[in-house]
Amino acid sequence: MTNSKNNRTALVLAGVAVGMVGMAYAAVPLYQIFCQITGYGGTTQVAQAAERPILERVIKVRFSANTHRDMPWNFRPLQGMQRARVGEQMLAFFEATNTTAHVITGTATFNVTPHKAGAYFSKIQCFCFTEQTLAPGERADMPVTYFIDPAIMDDPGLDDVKEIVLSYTFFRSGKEGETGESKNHAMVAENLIK
Amino acid sequence: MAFKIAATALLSGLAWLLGGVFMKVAEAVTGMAVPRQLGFQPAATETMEMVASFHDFLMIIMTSIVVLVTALLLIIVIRFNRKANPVPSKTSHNTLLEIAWTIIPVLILMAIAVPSFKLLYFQDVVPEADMVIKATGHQWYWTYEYPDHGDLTFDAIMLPDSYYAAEMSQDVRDERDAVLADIQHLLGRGEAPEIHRLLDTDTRIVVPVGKIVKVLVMADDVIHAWAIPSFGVKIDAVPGRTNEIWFRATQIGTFYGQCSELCGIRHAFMPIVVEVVSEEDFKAWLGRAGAMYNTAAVDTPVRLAENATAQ
Amino acid sequence: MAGEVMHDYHLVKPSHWPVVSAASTFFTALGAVGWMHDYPYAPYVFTLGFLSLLYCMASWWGDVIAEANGGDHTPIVQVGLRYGMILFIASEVMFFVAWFWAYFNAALFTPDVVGGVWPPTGIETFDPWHIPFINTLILLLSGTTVTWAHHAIIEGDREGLKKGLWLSVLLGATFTGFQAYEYAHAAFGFAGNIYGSTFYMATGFHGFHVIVGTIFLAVCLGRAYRGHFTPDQHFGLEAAAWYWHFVDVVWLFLFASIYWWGAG
Amino acid sequence: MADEAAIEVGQAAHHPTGWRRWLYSTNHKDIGTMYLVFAVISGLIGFAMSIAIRMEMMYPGVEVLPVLTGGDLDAAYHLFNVLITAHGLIMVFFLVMPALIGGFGNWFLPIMIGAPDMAFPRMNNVSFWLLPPAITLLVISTMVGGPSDALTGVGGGWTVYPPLSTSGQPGPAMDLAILALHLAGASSILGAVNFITTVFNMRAPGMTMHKMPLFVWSLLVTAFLLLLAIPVLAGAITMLLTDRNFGTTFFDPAGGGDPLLFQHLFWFFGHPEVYILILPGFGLISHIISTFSRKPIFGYLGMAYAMVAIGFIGFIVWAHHMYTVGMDVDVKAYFVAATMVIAVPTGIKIFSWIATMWGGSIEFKTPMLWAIGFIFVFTVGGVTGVLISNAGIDQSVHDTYYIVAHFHYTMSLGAVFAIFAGFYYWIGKMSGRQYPETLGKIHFWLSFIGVNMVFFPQHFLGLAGMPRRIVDYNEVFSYWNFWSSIGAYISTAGVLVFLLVLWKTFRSGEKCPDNPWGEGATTLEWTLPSPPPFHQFNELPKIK
Repeated sequence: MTNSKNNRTALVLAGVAVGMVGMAYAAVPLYQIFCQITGYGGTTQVAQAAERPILERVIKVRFSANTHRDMPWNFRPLQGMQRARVGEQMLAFFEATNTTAHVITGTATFNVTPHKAGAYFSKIQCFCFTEQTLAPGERADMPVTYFIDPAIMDDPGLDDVKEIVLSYTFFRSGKEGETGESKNHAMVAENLIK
Repeated sequence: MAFKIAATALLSGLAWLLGGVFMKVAEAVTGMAVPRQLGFQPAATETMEMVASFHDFLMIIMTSIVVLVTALLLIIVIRFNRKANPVPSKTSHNTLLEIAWTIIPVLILMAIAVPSFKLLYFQDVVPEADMVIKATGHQWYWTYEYPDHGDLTFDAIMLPDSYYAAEMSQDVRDERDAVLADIQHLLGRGEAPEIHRLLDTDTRIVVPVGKIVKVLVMADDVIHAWAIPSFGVKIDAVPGRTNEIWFRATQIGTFYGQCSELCGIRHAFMPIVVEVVSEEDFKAWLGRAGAMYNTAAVDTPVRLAENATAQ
Repeated sequence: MAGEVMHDYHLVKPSHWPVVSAASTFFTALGAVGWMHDYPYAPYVFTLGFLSLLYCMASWWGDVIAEANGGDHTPIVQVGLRYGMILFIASEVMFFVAWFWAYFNAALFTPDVVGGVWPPTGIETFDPWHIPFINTLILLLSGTTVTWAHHAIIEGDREGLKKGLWLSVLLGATFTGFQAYEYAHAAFGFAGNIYGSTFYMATGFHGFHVIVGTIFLAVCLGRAYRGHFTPDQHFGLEAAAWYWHFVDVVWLFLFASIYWWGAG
Repeated sequence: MADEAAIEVGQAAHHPTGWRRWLYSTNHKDIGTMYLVFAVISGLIGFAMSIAIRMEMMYPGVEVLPVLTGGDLDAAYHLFNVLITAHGLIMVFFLVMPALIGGFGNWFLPIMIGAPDMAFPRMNNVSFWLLPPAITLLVISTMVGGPSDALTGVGGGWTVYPPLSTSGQPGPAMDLAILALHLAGASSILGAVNFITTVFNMRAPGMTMHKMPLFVWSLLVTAFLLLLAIPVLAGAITMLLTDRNFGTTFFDPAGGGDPLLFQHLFWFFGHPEVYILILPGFGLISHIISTFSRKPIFGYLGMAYAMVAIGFIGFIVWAHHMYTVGMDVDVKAYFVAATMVIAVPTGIKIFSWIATMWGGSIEFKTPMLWAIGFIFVFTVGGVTGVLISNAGIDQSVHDTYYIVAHFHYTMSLGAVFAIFAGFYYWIGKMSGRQYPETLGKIHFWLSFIGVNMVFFPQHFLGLAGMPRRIVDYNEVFSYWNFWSSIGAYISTAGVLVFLLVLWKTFRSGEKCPDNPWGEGATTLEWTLPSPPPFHQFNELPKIK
């Protein structure tokens, strides 16, 4: 009695396990379809240039360059403002100078305002995707190729956007511990003296 | 409109009762609080006017509710104390009443929501800007940049308390006079500016009146907040994130604000000063400021950075 | 005010374990902070506090087990214990909400600093269909073995109970072993990068729960050998099973969102 | 006596004496008493800090705190930040929560539902005993390095936003504060499990959910909020801890983290937390109003479900604390709408209290004064809450004294008034000795006048633009700051009277009868002797 019941349980359990493996594998293509539809997972956000229409609507793009406290570079945009037609591929330059006597590596993060426009601002190429290293005194031009996604036209919430600001902030790529205690103490001390 | 008049009357009455002073908007404004102030600082932008009138509207509702509750409490105290009413009623339900005090607040809230959303969307949807200023918060001062006007960059550091002392050493006096002379020179004024303890900085942001100014706000260490009460603007300066806010000053004058997010030991000492001037004065200021603040261009060879393609 | 107890609730005897546990927690916390800031002797304070805390837990729960065997756990008390366990698990779920929140905040709104894509550039993620998938199967299987053990005791089948628990404990330990192996061979660290931070915090916290759950099951196994648990009264086992299922379900979410979806 | 007989029977050699009675306690009333004593002590510490703050703020210039720092100005500025931080944490975690939930909750929740004790008496004790270590860690934190080795204590505000709480406070002080919160949080979670289980499992026969006293309802909702909100805080501060010490980058943008993530997590806890602080007060006030009006609660079900609604909405409005962080306008609009909805159940409560009193035969004993005072101050705090729920206007008052005034009207006045109301209502029951009526009334009036004077003018300061958390202010803000500080001194007089009340009550208080309040007091605690026997309800009461 107990034995046959146990056997039945074991069978059911085995069935459940097999079923789950099967479902798991089936989920992979399902997930890919989901991603293609929703654009989740960062897989489909870059449109093909050929497919992309260039529209009449013009949006002003401004540039802003910032550095974090621990990052001693000079960092600035090289152009004031660009007028980008929606869908048009644009190229902008930033410039960073390492004014210190050390080799310094940094990474940049970007930020679009108004924040709601971020989803429609696509970068094709950007210095921000990789770490940048500058030798003492070295100066580098940092290009970014971008376009404004024509899908912006379909979002009524974005109709009021006439102007977009693209800001980059450079952080020093700290080796571990470098951003730790001692340095902060030094910073506080420095500020207190000031 | 009727609300606004009533609210103003109510507030003035209150002010009079409490011996407060009510500011009349003057010609060249000093945008800061006054002693015994009861309400907002006078509005110097359309946003702040909307905030103020929305506040007045809310004040009517809020005061009515508080007065209603207080009146009911007083009636209860008088009519339903043990002497006046020895035998309590046993009522514990009244469906109509309960529905009423659920529905009526909902209606009131809906009435509030309409102007609230109107204000919110007016304030938060940034119009096309005539010029941009970048404000970066540091422990404990602000750096301002005028990206539309060349490489104009300057720090704004609070003037120390010693500048306001009744008696000061000659050194301090000289130092203060030099700072004031700089401000005076930049603004092209005939006299040294009036300064206010904890509110004035060694440099001032200067903007033209009637122009839409967009301020990009960020920080490079901890969170700060950039605020000018009489413009109705306040936005956090968050490291690694750029926020934006806008204003269009409707009045010429000097407007004061303070850092509005706890940012450490000297949080109280990083004020914000905006000087609103006429269009011509602004152009003149740009010329003088360019000469004074511009950093020399660096002249080194340039290479191209590594550029990755989006994945 | 009748003197005699006319109800079935359990009025617990005074106990020194709560206050000693609290004191141990204090020294553990103090020692931990001291250790993190390199104060002398702090590691000893921490270790002492922590060991004392473990001792308190063991003794405290030992008391509970003794009370259970002594007949203090009437049916209504057992209902109370069930509520307690469910609520405790609910609060644990909210703990994981915090880690998932952090994870999705980074994964859905990935900053450029880490490459603007998820997983970040330069992060070599684990193949979800390798060890993580094996671990998924292990946990799912252990969920079934725990259920086996549970049903066995309901049927009064003590041998089945032991077998089910043995298997569950072994599967749990295997999971932890695999997880440790995976951590040891990870191509990214805990520090310096949001991917590593969210990954290790969420999976590590889960791993900690697996270890706790395994110990919980092992204790039940030990009790099974001592002849504890009856078909009518085996709440300790049930609580361990619930906890284990909770750990299991959390893993499914971790697997689906971090290992699989997050593998890019 | 009856309970001695109980010991004879041997059902519980549960009644140890001396220090063991307290340290090893498994008795809900003894544990409740310890919570109350703890709350009074930490409340006095937190109150002393607030007086130090008001002394500094009485006049412009920084002149009081440098006395404590030996003239070092930066140390004085930092001390100010430490004071506001510690004041907030102590009042929230070590005064209001222990008093209302741990103290009154422990004492009266089991009695009110006709239970002999809490569901997990031993766990109840550890809930209490985690608090003294927690506050001790917080106190130690004020003695070790914060922003630097020389500047001790945490100066990051009770909200401990990173990066100020990470790179801004590298010293061990912040870590100690974090672990203090962990311990207090663990205490609360265990307490919440205990309360909910007790309510669900230990109601006397006939005590259905819809017959439960409102104080029990309020604690039930509160316990759920604790159970679901505190772990999120614990998660957030754990990430803070690893960011600080183990190099993770949850909140560090340089490593891909997001400082705003912390704010979201914090307020996801923090907003329910403010309801955790006030809901038990709601329940308590209902009882007092009903007792002294000699009328049953008006709209009982509405009252109970209003609290449930408030608790639920509390979880979906958190970002209204973050209107100025640069959120998308549509998100703000959602949070505005959701937040305003809270006014509806809150209004139901206020009006139901008034309707309970309406037609009543009210006796204005001290607890009733506090309860009516509560309704007034909570109404004021409530309407300003509606104002600041509007993101458009919050942009002008966010992080100003207006906010300080608002949350003190609800917390410092609201919750603390509820605590005092509960104290006067129940002290006779708890101690067997009644408080001195006249002194109690003096205490109320001094406090009522004092705290209104402290916080009402702060609305003006806030509107005028005075930021909160600043150690020094321009002279234009002097007038109202001065009066605010005067109010604080009047409240100090109130606190002194309260200490006198305590002393008088225990030294020469009249013997309190079983039910000192007469026919209006209908809950079960009034059927027991004052003080109740060590174990009540050995035979469970039957309800109706």
